[in-house]
Parts: sequence; C-alpha cells; structure tokens
Amino acid sequence: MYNEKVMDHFQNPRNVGEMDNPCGVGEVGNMKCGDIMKIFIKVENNIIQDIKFLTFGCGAAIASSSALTEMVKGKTIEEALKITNKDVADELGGLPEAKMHCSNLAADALHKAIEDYKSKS
Amino acid sequence: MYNEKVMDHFQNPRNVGEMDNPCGVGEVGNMKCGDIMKIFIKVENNIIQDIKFLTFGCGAAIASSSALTEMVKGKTIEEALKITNKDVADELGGLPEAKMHCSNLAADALHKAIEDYKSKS
Amino acid sequence: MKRIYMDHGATTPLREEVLDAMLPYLKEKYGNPSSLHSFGREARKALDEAREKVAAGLGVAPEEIVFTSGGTEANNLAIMGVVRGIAPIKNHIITSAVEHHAVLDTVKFLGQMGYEITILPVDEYGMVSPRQVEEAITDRTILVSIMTANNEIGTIMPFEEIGAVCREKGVYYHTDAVQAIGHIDFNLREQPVDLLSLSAHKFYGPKGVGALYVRKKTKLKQVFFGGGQERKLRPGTENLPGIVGLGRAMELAVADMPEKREKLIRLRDRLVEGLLQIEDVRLNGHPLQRLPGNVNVSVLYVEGESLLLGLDLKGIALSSGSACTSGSLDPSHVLMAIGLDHQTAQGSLRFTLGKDNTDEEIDYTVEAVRKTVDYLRAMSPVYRK
Amino acid sequence: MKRIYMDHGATTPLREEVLDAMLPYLKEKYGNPSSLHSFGREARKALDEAREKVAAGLGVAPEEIVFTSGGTEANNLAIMGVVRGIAPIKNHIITSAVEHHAVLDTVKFLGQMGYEITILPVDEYGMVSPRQVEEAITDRTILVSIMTANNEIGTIMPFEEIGAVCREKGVYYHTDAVQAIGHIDFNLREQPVDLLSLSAHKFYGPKGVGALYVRKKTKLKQVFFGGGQERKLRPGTENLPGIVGLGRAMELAVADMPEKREKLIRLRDRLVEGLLQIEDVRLNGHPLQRLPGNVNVSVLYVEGESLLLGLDLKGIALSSGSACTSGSLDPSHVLMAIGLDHQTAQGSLRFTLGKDNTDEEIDYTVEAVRKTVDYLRAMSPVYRK
Ligand SMILES: Cc1ncc(COP(=O)(O)O)c(C=O)c1O
Ligand SMILES: Cc1ncc(COP(=O)(O)O)c(C=O)c1O
Repeated sequence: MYNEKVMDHFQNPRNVGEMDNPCGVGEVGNMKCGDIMKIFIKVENNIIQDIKFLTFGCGAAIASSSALTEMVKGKTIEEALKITNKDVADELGGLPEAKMHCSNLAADALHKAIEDYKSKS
Repeated sequence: MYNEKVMDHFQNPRNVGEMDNPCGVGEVGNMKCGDIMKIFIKVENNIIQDIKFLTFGCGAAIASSSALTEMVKGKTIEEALKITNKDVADELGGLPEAKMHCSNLAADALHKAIEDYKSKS
Repeated sequence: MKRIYMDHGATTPLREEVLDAMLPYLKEKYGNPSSLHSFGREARKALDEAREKVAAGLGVAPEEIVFTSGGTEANNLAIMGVVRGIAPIKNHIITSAVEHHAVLDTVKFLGQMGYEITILPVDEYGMVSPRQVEEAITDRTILVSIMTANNEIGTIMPFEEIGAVCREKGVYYHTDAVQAIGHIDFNLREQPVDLLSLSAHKFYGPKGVGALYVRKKTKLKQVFFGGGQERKLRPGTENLPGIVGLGRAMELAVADMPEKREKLIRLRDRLVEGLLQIEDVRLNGHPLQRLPGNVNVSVLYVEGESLLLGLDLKGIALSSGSACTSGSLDPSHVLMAIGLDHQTAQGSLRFTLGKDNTDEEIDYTVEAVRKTVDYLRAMSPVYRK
Repeated sequence: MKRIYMDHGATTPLREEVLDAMLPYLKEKYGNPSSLHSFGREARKALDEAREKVAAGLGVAPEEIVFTSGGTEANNLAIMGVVRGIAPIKNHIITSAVEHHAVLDTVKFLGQMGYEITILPVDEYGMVSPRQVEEAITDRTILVSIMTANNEIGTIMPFEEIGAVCREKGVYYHTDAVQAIGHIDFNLREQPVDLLSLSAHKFYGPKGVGALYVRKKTKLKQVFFGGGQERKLRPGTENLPGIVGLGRAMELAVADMPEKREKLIRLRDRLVEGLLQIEDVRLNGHPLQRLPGNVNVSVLYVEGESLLLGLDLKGIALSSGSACTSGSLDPSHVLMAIGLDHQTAQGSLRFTLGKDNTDEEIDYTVEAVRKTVDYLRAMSPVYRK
C-alpha cells in the first residue's frame, strides 16, 4: 500500500518530538480522519533552523509530517510558505488515493506555525 | 441419475420390436415430454403369451417399456390390467423424480392394447 | 473405458498452468485483499495482477473489470445494474429469444416488474440482425443485451454491428460473451460494447468466478450490498484463488486462440461431415458464422436423452436439446426459436469440442453416434422403413 | 521474519485436508453437475455429498441448504429473498446497528425502496436483547435479521432467545453466522432460526463460497436469474471445488470445535490479560459472551492504522477499527454503536486468533503491542504525561 519511502519515514521519523521554547507552534486537526498534527519551529535570521513534530494519525500522516520537517529545515520563511500538501506527497513518492486527505495536514500545520511565529515577532 | 436396473433395461431392452399379426395394439404419446410408446400383445386363453414394444423417448421411457413387457408376459388379462405406472417404476427400483412423467406411459399403452384386443374379440 | 469429453460448452477442465497459478493462493498466500498487513498486501497484489490480465485480454483498462461469481451473476449485474443506474428515466430493455436464461429470465423478471421489454425473434440460424435491433430501439430504451455467440447452436451474432447501432442511438449494449472468450477476438477499446460478461470455467479456468466488463462512465449500480470490494459494484470477500485462475486462463486463452481456433474448426468440420452422412441428421445453427468447437445436430426419429445415454455408455460426454435432460418439460428454447418442431428439438445433440480432442476421437464418435442412432431407431415407433 | 497471523476474522488459511478434498475437482473431476453424462454424474454426487455435510453440521436436511458465492451473497439472498417472497403483504424489516454491511446496507437499501425498517441500537457490549426485538415487531414485520456473533467485537447475541420471540410472533428470523461457525453449536432442528448465512473462508475453507440455510417452507424467492441450479434459488454453474471444500471444512469445524474452542479461549484470555496491562488499553465487546478467538481493544492516544502498520513491521497481522484502514472516513460503525468516541474508535485493534496460534505468539504480540504503543504515544500530541 505505502511505498518504501513512506515506510521509511514511518519507521524512522525525522525530527519527532516536542521543542522547548519554539518560535512558533502550529496545530491542525482533522477530526474527520481523526488526525492531529503539531509542528514546532525555531527561526533565526528568517531561516527555519529547527523543526519538530508530533502526530496522532495513520501511517501517511506520520510519514508526511516527517517528510515535511526534512523539506523545511534550513529554508527561509518565504520558501517554507510555498510548500504545499501536494509537494509533501510528491516528496514521499506519492500516497495512496484514499490517503491524500490524511496527509493534507502537514503543510497546513507548518503554515500555522509560521503564522504563529509572525504574530509573535 | 438412473440406477443399474434402469440402465440394464435401457441397454438390453427385453421384447423390443414390432409384432406380426398382434391381437392388440396400444399407442400412447405424451407430446409434452415427447415420448411415444407402442405396445403389441398376443393373447391366447386369456393369457398374454407375447408382448413387444416400440418407444421413442428418454432412457426412463425405454426402460419402463422393457420392464413392463417382462412383468406382463404370461399374466392373465385381468392381472395385466391391474399393473399401474407406479408398479413399473417400482419394478425398476425407482426413477428420478423429474422422470416420473416420462415413465407414466407404459401401463397406459398396455391398457390400450388390451382394450384394442377386447374390442376386436 | 476411455472417456471422450465433448461438452466444453457446459464446462472445461482446468488447465494445469491455471491450477499452478492458483495453488499458492490455496495454500500459503491466504490473506484477504482488504487487509492492510503483509498477508493482505500480497493478496491485493495478486488481485490487481489478475485484473490487469483480464483487462489486457479484452483490450480495456483494469478499472473496467468487475469480478463476479460467474457468468450468471455477471449477466444479472449488467442488466439489473444499468436498469438500477438509469431507471426510471427510461424503462425499456431489448434482448433476443436465444439468450441464456441468465439474460432472458432476468429481462423477463424486469418485465414482470413493469419494465417494457422486447424479446427479438431470430432467423433459422439463430441470428439477430442489426436492423431488427435498430427498429426495436425507442427513446425509452435503456439497454440492448444480445449475446456474442450462442451456447447451444454456436451461432455468432453480428455483435459489433449491433453495438454500433446501439452506440449511434445512445443506448447501452451488453453482450454475453460467456461462450465466446478464447474463440473470438475482443478489443473492446475499438468495439462498441459497454458491458460484457464472461465465466472462467468456459475457457479452462475455475468454476465459480467470472467478470463483467463495464465501460468507463457506464451508469451501473451494484445489485447486492456489503463491503466496498470491486469499487462497491460487487461486495464480498474476493474469491482470490478463483480470480487468479481467471486471470491466468484469460492470458492463455488469448495467447492460444489462433492455433486452437484452427484446430477446432478442423475437428468440427470433420465431425459435421461424419454426422451428416448418417441418414436424417441435420445441422442446427449457422453453417459458417459459428463457434469453432460447436456442432449441433437434430437426429430425426430419436429422442435426445436416450441418444445421450447411449453415447455415455460408449464413453462419450455431450449435451442434448432434450426436454428430459434438464428435468423441464420443454425442449430447448433456442431450438424452438429457430423453428424446429417439438420432436426434432427433442432429438438434438450438442457436441462442443475442446483443445485436447483428437481426430481419432471424432471418428470414434461418428461411429458411436451411427450405432446408437441405428439401435434407437430400431426401437422407435416413429421411424419405420 | 516469522509472521504471526491474528486476523482469522478477516479470513483463514485453507486447511490441508480441505485442499486435498478439493483437488480432484480442480483436476480430473471437472464435470458440470447439471450434465447427464458420467463426468456430470460424478460432479453431481460430490455436490450432493457436500450438501449433506453442511446440512449435518447445522443439524438440518440437505434440501435446506443453498450454496452461494459467500457470506455477503447469502445475507443478500436471505433478506431480499424473503422480502420478495412475502412483500407487499407485509413491509417491515428489523435489524441491528452492529450487523455486517452485507446485512445493514441491504436493509438500508430496502428502506430507500420504501420498506419500513428498524435498526435496533445495542448496549455498551454490542448486545441486542430479545425484549428490544419483541417491542419492535409489528404486524407488518416480515423478517428480523440479527447476527449470531459480531465480527468486530466478538459479542455473541442471544440468538436463540431472539429466534424464539420471532417464532412466537410469526416473523422470520435470519441470523448472520459467518463468524460463528466452528465456534458455536448449531442444531437448527431445535433452534428457532429460519435462515442462516455462512461463509467457508471464515472456518478454514475456500474463499468465494458460502451457504444459506433456508428452513423448509420458508417463502424465499431467488434474487437473481438463470439456470435451474440450487432448486432455482441460486442459479449459475456451481463452484464445485469450492462447495466440496465448504463441505469438508464444515465437517472438520464441527469435529474440532470443543478442542479448538478451549484452546482459543485460553489464548484469548492470555492476550487480553497481557494487553490490559498496557496503560490506557480497554477491552471492547462483551467480557464473557464473546467469540473464543476475538480480542478487540481500544488503545487510547494512538491511531489504529499506524498501530497496525507498526505491528505489521514486527510480523503481526491483525485488523483495526480505524477509519483509514478501509479508505473510508468513518470509523467502524460497530465501535460507534457501542458508544466509543471517534478518536477511541480510531485507536482500536482487533485480534482474531486461530487454531494454529501459540502461547509464544501471544506473548510476543503483547510485547510488540507495548513497544509500538510506546513508540507512537511518544509522537502523539494528544498523549502528554
Ligand atoms: C451463454 C452463456 N451465458 C451464461 C452462462 C452462465 O454462466 P455460469 O454458469 O458460469 O454462471 C452460460 C453457461 O452456463 C452460457 O453458456
Ligand atoms: C459477520 C459477517 N457477515 C458477512 C461477511 C461477509 O462474508 P464474505 O466476505 O465471505 O462475503 C463477513 C465477513 O466479511 C462477516 O464477518
């Protein structure tokens, strides 16, 4: 069902965990699918220096979160804002049709975290 | 489908053929099933000395005709008239449910032949 | 006694290659294709591959194949399914008098339910013409269902022309191809067919599995309810070993078609020639437009079941058009539809040859028929010389 | 990696003895049971014998068994069949909220068609009480359909008492026993059941074959059309290898029941005990009135599909009550019906043990669940200590 890349992210998620004193936090929850995702970012000089996630959700949701954090780390805020949910799915080499809605959260959570960061700074 | 006795009568029908100068002939045809049966009898001293049949029909019809002729040979007219279609089926050790209608001819043909004999004598 | 099987229209033996393909799914690969775990995934993969094979054999996309429990269910799903998909906007269904009961009785049932139905007559060869279909179509017509080839008399219908008429009129065309797979070339991307039924056990696949081809965008609704299998069109845990067998059988049927066809036509013609040399034997069905392996003859003055029994005693397996065969009182509706009288229809035999029949078997069979016919005619009150 | 199969509720492996019984019918005994010749007769004999075996397993007469393509079709035939047999004299059908979709969706479809339907709620264990049924029955009720045992949470319904209520009220009682065969004693001559569905692949038989028990004189009509097979109640060439397998599987299921039941209960209880030692894990379904092999738990703060994936990576095959599992957005209707909230239902696992599972597998599984739960909770935003 899932390709190897997705399974790799599921088994070895990158940047998982909470963050002390994040610059921004974004949480989205899609109660329809039951997924909840939380993204923490640390920003310095307009660059996302660190990023962490917590996810309650299916394999696709976890893998998407993990993949997103890898994509984002080191990018500028502007670059990060350009990342779409589709980009995340593409980065994972595609997700099953039925799962697209589950992974449609990671970029949303990131955008929220950036908003949060902006609103604070 | 058919038991061994039926198959034996089908393969080795007794008393098959036409008869020269019969004392009585009976023919019945059930066009619904497509069966046609013709019985020839030779009667002497009120006893059926000889009997022959011709049958167009399924295996059950042929076996019934053959079995009937065996049952009847040597019997008195009165005894012969008592033979029913069910007796023929029983003599054969039973026939498949769906075939009962096909075999319900042999005794009828015999009775007709006896009628014919009586009407002539 | 050596047995000779000439009843491939009833069912065929499972090919060894097909059984080999099925066995892993009858043994260690037992997962349910709907399960997410490794057992389920290997099952799902096999299901997908079988679907691709069936689709490839018909020249269509895998998503256009719905697996069923056989030809009967495929026919029911096709007819009831589009009627459910379209009614009550339109309410008219057209079929022919020589369809298999799985089509004919389904249409008649819809007739009882209040749908308008037309059952087209056929000519003496069992043919429906495209013109007849054209004339029968009204602006209320939902569906035309005319078989590809007849199971009793082997007549091949002008199904592409009939389909073209339907397409022009904007009416769905379903064809029961249960007897045609492995004999007729299908390339449904080009052919104007919207729905096509098939059954694996008629082409050396397993019993109890079939498929319905449903052209994309055809408005078809499920007719029974349950899990989400087969894109909800046909729920129920998939008969995976059967489906894998169907896929393999399809692959082989298409690959072997040219060679098999040639052989069957040769055997068929040899059999016809031999049988017609017996007095008062007549060929039923179209002399040319007929299935490669099909020979249907009427043997006058004898009844079919007793012929069949007599031949069975000589080791030969075939079917008859006799009433008594099926336990019903009426002779074959197909033979009646082509105009045979009751008695002639009763005295009919159907030989359906298969890829493993031989010339020797044909010759033995002709002789056996001759002897059995002689034997039965000698006891027939309607045959007197 | 050794794989551990704990998803016998989804499907079971085919027993070797069953495959052995089937093989002759996948090879040389390929006749069609409707054919009169020797090939057909040997097929017919096998069909009759299989019917006797299934009937014996249920304590009924062979003529009361109708073979189908599986549990889904049996359920559809039962419900639609009696509705066709009885409507429009009466028009009301009763079922429960925890039925398999093959029952529930069929009843809902009839609801859309204008029939009156009642879907009974269940208690927190998934039980329907005979009293609820009694109160729901009206003088327009045709049929009550309440399953014998639930496929997700394993709860065994008081089906004999429910049947008794139906009998008293003169209403047909159908029970979906797909999950119950081989676990529960049936003796339908004594038990007040009119219709019962089963599916071979749930008790070590082949996929794609099932049966419906139809008590004598039950007014049931066929729901699809074709040849005269199964006394016209279910047309189509019989899946003979499958049916032979079903017969053999039934025979073995009944013979092994006492021993298997004892073993499964022991394994089940060991598994429950182990799982409940993990923090925030709750058992779903009835604590006592449950299928021997069924364990259904909710694991709070984690989602079911990811648990399932994590366990699959450790070689363990099971099901979840997660929405994402089935590609649908809603979690299991059964878990919702027993009152779980959305998130708890999502985080549920179903283990269904089989006759070949071992104590070691149970212990390994408990450890694997513990580790996977820890791992996922560590990443869960809803679980923070
Ligand atoms: C033309 C035709 N259609 C449909 C069927 C039904 O197929 P099945 O018996 O596999 O359901 C058959 C064979 O019996 C057939 O010959
Ligand atoms: C309770 C119940 N009923 C019906 C079915 C349907 O059976 P099948 O998938 O064999 O058609 C199942 C299994 O999927 C089931 O668990």
